[in-house]
Amino acid sequence: MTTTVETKNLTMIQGINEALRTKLEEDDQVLVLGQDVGVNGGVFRATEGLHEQFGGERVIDTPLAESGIVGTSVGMAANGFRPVAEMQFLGFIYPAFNQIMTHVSRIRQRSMGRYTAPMVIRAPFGAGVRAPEVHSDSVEALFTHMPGVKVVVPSNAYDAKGLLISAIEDPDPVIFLEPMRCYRSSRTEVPEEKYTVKLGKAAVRREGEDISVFTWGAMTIETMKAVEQVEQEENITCDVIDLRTLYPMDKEAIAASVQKTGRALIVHEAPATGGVSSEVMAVINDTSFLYLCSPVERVCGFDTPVPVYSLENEYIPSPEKIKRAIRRSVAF
Amino acid sequence: MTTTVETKNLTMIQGINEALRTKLEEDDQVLVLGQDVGVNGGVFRATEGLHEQFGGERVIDTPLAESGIVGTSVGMAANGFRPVAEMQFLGFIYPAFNQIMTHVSRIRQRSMGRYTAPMVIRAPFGAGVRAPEVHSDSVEALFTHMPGVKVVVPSNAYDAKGLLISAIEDPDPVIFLEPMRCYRSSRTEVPEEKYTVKLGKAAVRREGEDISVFTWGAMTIETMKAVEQVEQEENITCDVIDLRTLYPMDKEAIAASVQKTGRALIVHEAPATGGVSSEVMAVINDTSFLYLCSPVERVCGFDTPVPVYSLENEYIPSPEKIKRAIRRSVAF
Amino acid sequence: MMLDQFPMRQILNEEGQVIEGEQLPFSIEEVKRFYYLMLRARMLDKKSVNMQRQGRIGTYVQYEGQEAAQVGSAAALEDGDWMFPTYRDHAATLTFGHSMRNLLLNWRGRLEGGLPPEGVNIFPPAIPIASQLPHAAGAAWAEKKRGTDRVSLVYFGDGATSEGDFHEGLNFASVFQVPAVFFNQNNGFAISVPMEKQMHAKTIAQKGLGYDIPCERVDGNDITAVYTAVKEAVHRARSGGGPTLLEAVTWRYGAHTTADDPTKYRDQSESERRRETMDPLLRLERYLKHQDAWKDQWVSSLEEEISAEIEQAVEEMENYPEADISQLFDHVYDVPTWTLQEQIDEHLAVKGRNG
Amino acid sequence: MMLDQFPMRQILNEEGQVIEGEQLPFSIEEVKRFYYLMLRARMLDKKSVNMQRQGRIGTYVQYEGQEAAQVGSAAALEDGDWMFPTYRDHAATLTFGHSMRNLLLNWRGRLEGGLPPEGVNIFPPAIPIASQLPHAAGAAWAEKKRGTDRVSLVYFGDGATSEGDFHEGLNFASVFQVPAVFFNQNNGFAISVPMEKQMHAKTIAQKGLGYDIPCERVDGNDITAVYTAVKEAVHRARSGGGPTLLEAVTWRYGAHTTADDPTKYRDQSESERRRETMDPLLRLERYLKHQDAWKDQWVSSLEEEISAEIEQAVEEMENYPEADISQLFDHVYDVPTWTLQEQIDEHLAVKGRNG
Ligand SMILES: Cc1ncc(C[n+]2csc(CCOP(=O)(O)OP(=O)(O)O)c2C)c(N)n1
Ligand SMILES: Cc1ncc(C[n+]2csc(CCOP(=O)(O)OP(=O)(O)O)c2C)c(N)n1
Ligand SMILES: [Mg+2]
Ligand SMILES: [Mg+2]
Repeated sequence: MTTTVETKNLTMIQGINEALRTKLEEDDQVLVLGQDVGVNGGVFRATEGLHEQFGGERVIDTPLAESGIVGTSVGMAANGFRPVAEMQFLGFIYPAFNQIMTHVSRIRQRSMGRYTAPMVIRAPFGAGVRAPEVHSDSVEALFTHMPGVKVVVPSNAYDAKGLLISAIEDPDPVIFLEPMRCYRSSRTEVPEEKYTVKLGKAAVRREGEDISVFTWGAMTIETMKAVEQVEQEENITCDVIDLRTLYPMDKEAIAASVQKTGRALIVHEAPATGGVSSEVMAVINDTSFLYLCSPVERVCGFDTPVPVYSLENEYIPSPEKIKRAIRRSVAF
Repeated sequence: MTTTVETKNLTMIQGINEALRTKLEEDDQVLVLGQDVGVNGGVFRATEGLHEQFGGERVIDTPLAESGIVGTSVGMAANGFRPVAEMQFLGFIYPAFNQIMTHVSRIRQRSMGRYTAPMVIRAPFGAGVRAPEVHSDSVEALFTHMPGVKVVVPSNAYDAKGLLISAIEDPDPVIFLEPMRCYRSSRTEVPEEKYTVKLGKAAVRREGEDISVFTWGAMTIETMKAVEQVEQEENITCDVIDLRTLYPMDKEAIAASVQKTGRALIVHEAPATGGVSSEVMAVINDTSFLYLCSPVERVCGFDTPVPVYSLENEYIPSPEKIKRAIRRSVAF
Repeated sequence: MMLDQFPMRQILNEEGQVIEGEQLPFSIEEVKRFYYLMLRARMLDKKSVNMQRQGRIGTYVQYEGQEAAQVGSAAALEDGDWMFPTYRDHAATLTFGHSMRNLLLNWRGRLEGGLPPEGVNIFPPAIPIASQLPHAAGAAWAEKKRGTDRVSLVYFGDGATSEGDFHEGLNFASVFQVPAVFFNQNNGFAISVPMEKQMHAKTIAQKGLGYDIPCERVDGNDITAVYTAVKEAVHRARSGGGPTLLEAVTWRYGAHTTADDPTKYRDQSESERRRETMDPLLRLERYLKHQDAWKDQWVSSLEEEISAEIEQAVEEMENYPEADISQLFDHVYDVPTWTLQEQIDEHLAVKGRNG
Repeated sequence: MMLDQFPMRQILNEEGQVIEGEQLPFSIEEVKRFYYLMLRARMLDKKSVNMQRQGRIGTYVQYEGQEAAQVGSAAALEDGDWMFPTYRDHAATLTFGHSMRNLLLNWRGRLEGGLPPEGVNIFPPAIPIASQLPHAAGAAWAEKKRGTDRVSLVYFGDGATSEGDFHEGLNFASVFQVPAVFFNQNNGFAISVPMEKQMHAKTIAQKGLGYDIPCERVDGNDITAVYTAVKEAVHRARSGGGPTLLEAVTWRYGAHTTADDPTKYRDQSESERRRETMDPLLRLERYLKHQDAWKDQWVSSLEEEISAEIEQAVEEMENYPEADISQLFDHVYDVPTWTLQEQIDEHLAVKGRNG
């Protein structure tokens, strides 16, 4: 039996827009709120057309106050709605940190399950689009260390739509991080109809034998480049695993790959120290110690802020650096 | 030649009080500010007597607003002062997160060195004193992943005094985390005069052969208990390393110990996933891969909030759990 | 200037007399009911302080002196409305229908302390100061979106007005004109910090001017004034008139918590003076006496009744099963993540072996 | 109500005439100086927009229309005072002595953009909205502690007033009575969000009432009114009178930034209308014409002079050495930590091999 699925060739930002539209259509309790998400359609156009279609009661321009956005969303979520709040950039989520840390993530437990916060906080993040300071921060690690929330990072349109729908439907709060660099950098065939991509499952982007490379978000781009080059130039083949969900991480996928290749590299653009790479290393340590033929490598951002944009290309892990780490691991 | 040093037998909270007094006496630019730090002497008495001695212009009761405390401190620090700001509990630092993340840690770089923030943010933290929700959070990992700041955690009076003086004198901002459980749990001989303990250096609390146990703050208490027991009961001897500074970590001390014992365990009370333990594992991976005889173990808090106090003894890593992990590692 | 602009609304003065130009809109029975509710709250508070001293509960947060503010405001709500309390507002939550047993369990470090009876909408008390204000705005906004006439009532102290969330909560509430009542208990201190160090403003009511919402200052020790002001604000909210900021001027007689020593920062004889002059219960007693409606026997029978209720709750609290370890793990997520599940398994394994 | 309580202070009306009951406290030469400073700022803005279109600089933040507010306020400061700008306040920082070249470098993503000349106290422009208000309070507090008469002037937009840091900054400033002037440019929009959605208040000035500090609303397109109001506030601050909140009502003609399309959310013909009626430069032109003090030749010579200055700055900017990679690592810490040093070494090794 074959089924035909209507698909469209979409950018990631379009995939996100479709996910929001799908859920707004399907579920009256879903609300979209944030700065400039209404009439303007979002500074990246993620919410384009939604205000026209669903009106200002469901697609809401808010005052410029992240704690207020998240805090009122907690109240609305506890009282029956499913808010999807946008932080204009992840670097502006910090004023809402108290609300996320002490309420979004804890209200379920604090009330013994009486009140819950089935909400999604969306935020564009990461370097590479020549944005001003702070706009390009990659702080996924702040949330993977926060019990009570899940953390999701899509890297393409298909995943973005399916993961965002899953996130909105999830009973737990989800921090949904959208790599800005991927918003329009490529297109994917995306089914027109509703579908979901399960939270907590990684995707194998490429299969190989010599080393496992774990990454997510925009770093899948640099990683795929590097991996193609080492394959051509040096005949080293790599598993490339796009983790997609950073908490809870896909332990099985990590273990299976490392146990096959015996070597691992993690690539992310957040500062190395204390980054999510360390947690991937911990999972490898816990599951695959005896399989490791060389130390786990990581290629990450520096222990510096994301720089002003004249220097951001120096900051972002380059294919050169990734290749060097792969070679070092394989030669160990 | 011998020198006699006058010492006093002090609790950690007294050591902290002495460090503040020493620096307030020595340096006019040092200010102490926060909620209830003035007339009241601090809710834990860390600033007892300082308001009387130095007056309200230097030991300042502020409004109840963490972002305001840290934000005005940035302005004062950039304009020549050395503020020592108290967060009443680490769990109440979250409203100041934006100021710490985007200004305290970055003003030096953003201004190419013109403006700096040589300030200290002190905060009591950790479970074990039957405090209400949120008061007992251990979120050191939020700051070890924040380029531009240093993170220090003393575990006794001697270190507390010496490290706090170093922190106040340090040209970089320091997050100074004080384990509440250690405030009055024991006494140490502390020199009356000024001395410093260097940031970035761990302390070996016990020497052994079979496994290296890394910990900090109040978990040194549980760790020492466990280690004494396994030594007596099972003749397993342990290196116990109190890291004291979590960023930058003492790489040499970590490597030296693991390369001696071949095994490692990290104990901390923050949730396991994304905790600083992962970063210690990363350092071990990077420095000592070939020396490891078994997977690195960690005994940490659960991936849950610190619970209400009726359950906190279940939450805090117990000597039992530490012993089990030690045995598992040694038996591997 | 603002002190003139925001006079303290009173109906009953300290002597228990209706002040000139005002009328008391309550029958004797209603006043007696107020007295009963405040007495109940006060007796629970006293019992709790005693139990803390005896080590039967942990650190406790007193509210004695603030009963008129808390009871009067809570009594103005109706079933289905929402309440967002702080740690100090047990007189309010009790009045609104919280379970006495659960309120006591709160001071034993039990999660049940945050759990109101089914159908009673009370959030767990907010710990990070002022963080509950946006929640109240959000819950009220949800009611408005659904088209109900339910309102949110949120409690916070004078110190709380310094936090950013105070401002953001009020701003959101005013922009979206949600049915929320922001009820401030100005007891003059945030732990040791007196109002003059907390703000340059002379009143808290005036802070409402920046949001163009109705704001009023009331005598927080006059339950009749508090009830009336809150009822008006609630009514306005229900009928689409948006949020209100109320400042109830009051005083805590005791320490900030049982772990605090107020003599470090204030002269406690001021509390004694206030007990004798402006106490909320004393004021109703005086009123009832003026009306010849006070009988000592009535009070002693109330006291007996309440004592019995409290003893029963204490007993239930003390016989309540120990916290089960599952409470540590339950409800963190809808379903535990695998990391958490592994941690649970390890934990249970250790316990199985050793305990 | 608040609109009456906070009338918009004007000295020159839209026609360039001194309004009844006011006196213009400036000589013709001083007015000409204002005109020159605004023209300089406007020409730099126009040049920058053009260069952005040509790809010679990155995304750029326009301020055209807001010159009177920015220049008038900055001109009221004195050497040694402190300025805390946002990303949109280059007319202010330029006027206060920032380097034109460095301001241009800012739009090339260069750290030098945040670096003012030695001795000029300007913070790097704040990116997280409203986060600079506590800094301004802190820097002013430091001056007060040292007993100087220096003040802080801090810029922020209408949208910024919604953030918690707006509130906390003003509260600290008022409690400690620090010499700070909080200067709001109300240009009616926060990106696409109009003032009515940002706040329920009708004015921003009224937000000062909650802190019991002087607050005033001025016509932000009348540089003479802006200068006068700021001068008064600065004087009060210098002489121990504490902080002031000023609202300068203005308008940005263009987009939020060159990456924004204002037609998505507003009718841009409103900008055209305002250009012809209330433009800050046009107003001074009209005034000078009324005074017979306007010569076309004077303006063209100013334009020539400014053009030359701008061309020179552009040339310096374009010839400025590329950002050295060391800028990525320098000044994160006083001395790089070992982790950072290892990362630097690895980075340089990779570059050495491949580039
Ligand atoms: C964000 C935050 N900072 C600090 C604290 C510690 N703290 C608990 S109660 C309190 C004082 C609160 O004063 P107020 O708002 O006047 O309420 P009151 O206790 O007088 O009822 C403080 C500072 C906290 N709970 N939350
Ligand atoms: C904390 C924070 N949230 C969001 C943003 C994104 N952002 C940049 S400018 C802006 C609008 C600011 O409006 P306003 O304060 O009126 O100043 P204007 O741009 O009009 O000068 C927003 C939302 C930011 N920079 N910081
Ligand atoms: Mg109070
Ligand atoms: Mg604006």
